[in-house]
Amino acid sequence: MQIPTGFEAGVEGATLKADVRDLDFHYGAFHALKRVSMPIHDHKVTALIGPSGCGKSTLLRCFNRMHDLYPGNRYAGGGIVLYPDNTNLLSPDVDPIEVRMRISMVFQKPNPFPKSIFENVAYSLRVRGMTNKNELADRVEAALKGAALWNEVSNRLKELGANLSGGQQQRLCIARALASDPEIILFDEPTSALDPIATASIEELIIELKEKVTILIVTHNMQQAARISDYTAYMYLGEMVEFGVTDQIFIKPQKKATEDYITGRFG
Amino acid sequence: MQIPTGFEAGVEGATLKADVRDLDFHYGAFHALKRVSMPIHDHKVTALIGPSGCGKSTLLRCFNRMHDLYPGNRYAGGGIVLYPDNTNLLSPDVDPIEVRMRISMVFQKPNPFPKSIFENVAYSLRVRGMTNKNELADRVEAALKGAALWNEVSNRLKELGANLSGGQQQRLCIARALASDPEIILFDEPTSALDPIATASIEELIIELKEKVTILIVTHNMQQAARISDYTAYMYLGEMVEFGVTDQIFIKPQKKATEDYITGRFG
Amino acid sequence: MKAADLAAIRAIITRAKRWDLFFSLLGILSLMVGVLTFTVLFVDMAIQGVPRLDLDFFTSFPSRKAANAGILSAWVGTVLVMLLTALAAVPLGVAAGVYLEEYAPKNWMTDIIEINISNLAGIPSIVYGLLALGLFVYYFGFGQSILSAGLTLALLILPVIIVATREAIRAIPQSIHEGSYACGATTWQTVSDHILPYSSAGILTGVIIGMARAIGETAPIITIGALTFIAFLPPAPFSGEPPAGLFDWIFAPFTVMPIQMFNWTSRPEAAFTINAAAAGFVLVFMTLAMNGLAIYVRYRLRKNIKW
Amino acid sequence: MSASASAPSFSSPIGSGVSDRLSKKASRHVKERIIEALLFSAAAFSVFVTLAIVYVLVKESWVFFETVPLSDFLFDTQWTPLFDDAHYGIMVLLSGTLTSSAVALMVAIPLGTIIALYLSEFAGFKVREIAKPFLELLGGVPTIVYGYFALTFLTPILQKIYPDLPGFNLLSAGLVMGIMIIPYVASLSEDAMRAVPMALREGSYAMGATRLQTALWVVTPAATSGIASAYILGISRAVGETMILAVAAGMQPNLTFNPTEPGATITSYIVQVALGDLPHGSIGYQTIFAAGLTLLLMTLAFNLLGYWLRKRFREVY
Amino acid sequence: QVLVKIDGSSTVYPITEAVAEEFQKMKKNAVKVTVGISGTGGGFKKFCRGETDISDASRPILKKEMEDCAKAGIKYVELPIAFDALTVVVNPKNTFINQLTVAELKKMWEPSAQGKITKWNQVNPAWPDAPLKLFGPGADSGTFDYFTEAVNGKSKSSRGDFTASEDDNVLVQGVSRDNNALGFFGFAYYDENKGKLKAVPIVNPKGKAVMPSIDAVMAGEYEPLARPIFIYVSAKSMDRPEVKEFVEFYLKHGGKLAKEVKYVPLGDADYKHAMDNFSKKKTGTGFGGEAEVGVKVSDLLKRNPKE
Ligand SMILES: Nc1ncnc2c1ncn2[C@@H]1O[C@H](COP(=O)(O)OP(=O)(O)OP(=O)(O)O)[C@@H](O)[C@H]1O
Ligand SMILES: Nc1ncnc2c1ncn2[C@@H]1O[C@H](COP(=O)(O)OP(=O)(O)OP(=O)(O)O)[C@@H](O)[C@H]1O
Ligand SMILES: [Mg+2]
Ligand SMILES: [Mg+2]
Ligand SMILES: O=P([O-])([O-])[O-]
Repeated sequence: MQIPTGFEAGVEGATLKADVRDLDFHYGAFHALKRVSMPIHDHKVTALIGPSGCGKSTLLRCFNRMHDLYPGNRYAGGGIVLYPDNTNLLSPDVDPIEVRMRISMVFQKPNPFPKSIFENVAYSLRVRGMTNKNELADRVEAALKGAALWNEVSNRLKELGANLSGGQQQRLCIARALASDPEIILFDEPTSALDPIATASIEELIIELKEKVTILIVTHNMQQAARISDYTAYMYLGEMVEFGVTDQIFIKPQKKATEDYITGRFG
Repeated sequence: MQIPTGFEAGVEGATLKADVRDLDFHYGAFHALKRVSMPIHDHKVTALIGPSGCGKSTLLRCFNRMHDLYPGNRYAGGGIVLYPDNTNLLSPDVDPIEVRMRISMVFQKPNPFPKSIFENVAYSLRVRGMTNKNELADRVEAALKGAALWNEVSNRLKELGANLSGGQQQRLCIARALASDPEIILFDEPTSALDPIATASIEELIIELKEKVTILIVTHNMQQAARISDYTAYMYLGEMVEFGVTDQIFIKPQKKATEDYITGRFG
Repeated sequence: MKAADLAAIRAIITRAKRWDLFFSLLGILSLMVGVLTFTVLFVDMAIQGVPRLDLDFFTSFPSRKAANAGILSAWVGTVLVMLLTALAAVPLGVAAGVYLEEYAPKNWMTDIIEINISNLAGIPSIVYGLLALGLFVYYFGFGQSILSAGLTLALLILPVIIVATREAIRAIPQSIHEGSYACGATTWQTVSDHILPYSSAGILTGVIIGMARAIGETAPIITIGALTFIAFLPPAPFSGEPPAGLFDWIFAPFTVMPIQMFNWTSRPEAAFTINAAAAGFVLVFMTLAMNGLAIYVRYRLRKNIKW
Repeated sequence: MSASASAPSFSSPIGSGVSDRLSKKASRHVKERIIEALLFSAAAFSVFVTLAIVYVLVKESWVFFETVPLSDFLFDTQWTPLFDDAHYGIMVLLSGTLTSSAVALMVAIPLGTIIALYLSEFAGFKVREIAKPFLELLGGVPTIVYGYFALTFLTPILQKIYPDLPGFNLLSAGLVMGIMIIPYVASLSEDAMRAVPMALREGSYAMGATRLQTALWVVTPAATSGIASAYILGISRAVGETMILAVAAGMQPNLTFNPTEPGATITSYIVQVALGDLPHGSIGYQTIFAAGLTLLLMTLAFNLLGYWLRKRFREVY
Repeated sequence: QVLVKIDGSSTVYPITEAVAEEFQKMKKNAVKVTVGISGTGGGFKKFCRGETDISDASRPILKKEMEDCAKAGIKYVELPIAFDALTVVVNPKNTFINQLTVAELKKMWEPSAQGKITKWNQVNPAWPDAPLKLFGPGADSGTFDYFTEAVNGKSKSSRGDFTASEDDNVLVQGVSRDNNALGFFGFAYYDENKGKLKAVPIVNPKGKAVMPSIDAVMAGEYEPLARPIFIYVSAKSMDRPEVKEFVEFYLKHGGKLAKEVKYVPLGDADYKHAMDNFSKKKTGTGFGGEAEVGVKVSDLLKRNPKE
């Protein structure tokens, strides 16, 4: 497979935040990512689309070294370069914990900790060793505001996170991810477990967030990708089929395979 | 909510096989189906679409009384009339086992029994008390042929069903459902766990099957609904928003909500 | 579908349902065998023993006169032994469980540990008694002390606690693990901030059930040499002169409930049989109470945790 | 939690080394390692326990086998180590162990399995929630209490039915032991059955199957390995049970497989000696370690079998 | 901590327990006494390791145990403290047994009887053709040793196919439930269960059939099945005032207390003599490590003890 397009083309004014280069990844014997390359533009939303099982989540989870948690997983070649450090995130010399402190993640199903709302958000600060109460309170408030949740929960911060509705829980998880001022936030189908109204509010939020942070999002909903992303990457069977500016991908895909998928001819 | 359209309109030559009337259904305290009505036309494919959680599976599972398996579920009003007997499937006087013998089901994830391929298909015959070996063999063969699986498995009937690929497993489940000559087959997102090629083969199969049997299918893939169904029902939040001939629903929906969903404006 | 077919189907269903009914009855009957045995056993003991249960019975030392004999030293001994058992087994068992679930790499060493733990769970208690006799009583020279008994029973229930810990941890959704790691937590932070707090209900249940088993163990205590006549109480735990005195109690002589019961049943006078029944009643009641507590804890703490 | 093994290698190095912000923090690393080492030693401790058990048993048995040839131990048909004319045929104790275990398992396995099937497939939620803890209580009753129950309650009843039954017999001890084991078998089997995914059950019901058909034809085969390991746990418990047999079975070394006779088992022999008068260092004293070693080997074999079964047949749903 | 540690025979236990109970009462709990049951052999084992102050024994110390004690430098004083009358019992429904000779007992119990003498009429043709069911204490008890020595002429020499139990109540139950049973155990168990059992008079060396009773033993008539039982006091411990005081209390009140728990006290002169030996610290055993039947206690106390 040749190098995908998209490195050159770009939305105006975008610089690179990260860069996936010839990445190979194995789950044990299963070759899940095959020489994948793509750029991640700073302060933009990049969407990963593709049929189920194509490797979207796998690629996303390379960004915060989530695969390190399970035995048998193997980064088998290539890498992800983070800018401006110019370091390969997947290098064994790089501390995965440091990576995760800089690159947050929001999961498919909201997964608040069974702790209070406050503690949920404060957690990512606490693991950074922050203990000052006032500082914590300020940062939690800021994060909740950033996640457009503050108004709804400001007077029930002590309640369990699980008592919130699904959409609120997902925003709580976004607040948790935001609290520590990450450089990139990864979203893995963040709305697939939510109802349309909650979905709409999360989508709006993501668009706002790119002011502050670079966003990478996996979605199986093409309409969603079209609505919120600046760049879109289409993957299939572990390969990167096409990468480009979102409008272009949806209006005039270069590849027949991409077009088939987008027009619903399969999947 | 007024009576939905669609009872009158229809594809030419269709007679009714069943008829959902003002159906109410509760999961414990949760009101999952709200006065749902829709017709099921004989020897046609009817698709249920709608955003996640709208009640598609819930409605489908009323047809074979699957809800009876769990405590707390309640058919709270209305019913489903099966023709030509004119019996209400949900009446407490009707034995759910009898209903299930007449109305088969294929699930989202292929769920072959931990038995041989042969025994998987023979199962629905065995529960009907069939023990004659030759008869069983004949019927199993016929069902496997009907599910377009015979060629692939005819010489490995003794192997475990779980050894087949995902798509084959799903066809095995279809064969199992077919074996007992049901009047209706229910499909709950039968291809969502499959790859595109397997999906295509199952879709083809469903279109063939309607020669023999009436089909009701849940899908979240609108393209799939458009490709294979004769009628489509759009549900939202437990209500039946619109029912009609598939082409009409996709080209010229009556309701704004339906249009929004179909064009991907939400969901 | 033709009417004849429907009739045939109905006939099949009727027949199949008769078997269903038959099996339901069989199931209830089997359940009753267990339930009735327990009831008979409990009631039989209660009828004999309950009249003997007054305050004196709990506050008297053993005596050669059945009417004066009580279980003071026995129940205090049981409580102290259980305390030591818990102190030894809980940290070890929980740590081992956490290691196996959260840290253990997939290699032969882990396999050996896993096989070994499942083996330990199946080793008869009397073999633990022999181990304790050889190791604690003689080799380490702990003698017949609360220490020897407590450690023996701790070893006995260690697998129970490890297994309970692992199961409780496994019940925590993977998404919570991942959520924590994604925040930048280290493994130990994940364990101490999430895994342990959220699995505490399951662990506690396992601990209580393990202790309920240990409380009735007779054979291993007999093998380490049971003391029977103790007409005084060991020093209260951690009450002595620090630092050395704090641990006086673990070297103190003791007796426990099942031994007291065993001793009374082997006395010639019939009056002691009544004491034995009363002690047995208290013992069964203690295990019932602990099991009940486990059920309650499981129920209560689960209610507070929603994923 | 092991990180990925092999390093990603770039054909040409990217950037110039690792940035400060991403490099590993030594202090954190060391602290984590220490904690891991501590937790590991707790897990490894269990191995030490096993080694200690083996050491203690083998050490004393060693002396025993220096005096008594292994062939005598295995093939002699008498067990009279404490008598003047000493014989050391472990078969005698084994026969008691096997007979009482067989009786117990004949009670526990069918009843336990039926109860498990009933609770997991037939009983309503309420019944299950009440019955399961209740059953577990049955397993929590101290076995010495069961022993006296067998001796003073069950044996007299059995003697009414079968007047020739001696006051001590393997039958009544075995029956009560069986009842004690029911909860282990039932509870574990039920767990295995409940772990069978609902999808399989739904598949069966959707075909028009009844509860019994679903239970026997789908759930049981799918849960085989779990049920088998429940049985094996039951066997281990039966073989290792001590007090019931010590109290109710008569402690008469008797090479018999007839449950209506009194008999001694390996376990009851060990407590008997522990309670008795034997001088330390005598051959009689060492017999309990040789007997204990035999017991350990037996249960070890069963446990390994169970482990293997679980691994080998790990749920093929 | 003022503590007297006693362990050993289950036969002697009731007397020691009674003495300990009274002694502690008298001392207002200023001295603590523990009494364990590990059997005579188990007791000596601990005793010879210096772990206990006093060892209860239902038989004299044996050669091997003497060596162990010598190796550890433990010296001891041997003090007989009461008699136990081994009682032979049959089921009350048994009408044909009115007395037994030692020869008849031997025919039943000798090793060669194993598997052969299985019917009553094989022992004495006058008796019915009914199965002979034998019950006795475990082969590792002092009671068994003494009985085999007295009947078969050699300690531990016996047939093996009888129902053995360490728990004498179990034997009581066995004999009382089986019409064809014969068993033997300590007098106390017979005395408490007179209703369920029939004691058999034993023909003594003088040819007189004697029913077991306290009086008969004291009169020296119940031979050869009356046996003395002992305590062994460690010479080192004797220097501790509480041990000394306890033993003196034992010898002073032991007779009365023994009778209370259905054992046979020694004569007053014998207790005096024992007290004398004790205060003179006459260490060693009067038996020299051999089992012996029919020794007069007064003779024994006069012997020059060996170590
Ligand atoms: N832990 C694992 N071990 C082995 N194979 C895995 C593992 N996780 C995922 N896979 C396989 O890797 C491939 C890619 O999986 P991935 O989860 O990245 O797909 P995806 O594109 O996110 O699909 P979906 O839309 O269903 O989430 C799939 O074929 C999947 O079966
Ligand atoms: N067992 C249950 N108990 C309570 N609520 C339930 C249960 N099953 C489903 N629901 C709720 O009922 C509603 C309808 O669920 P249903 O499964 O029918 O949705 P669906 O349209 O099939 O969605 P999907 O596309 O995600 O399968 C949802 O809100 C769901 O949360
Ligand atoms: Mg995914
Ligand atoms: Mg659904
Ligand atoms: O316990 P014994 O008196 O029989 O040694």
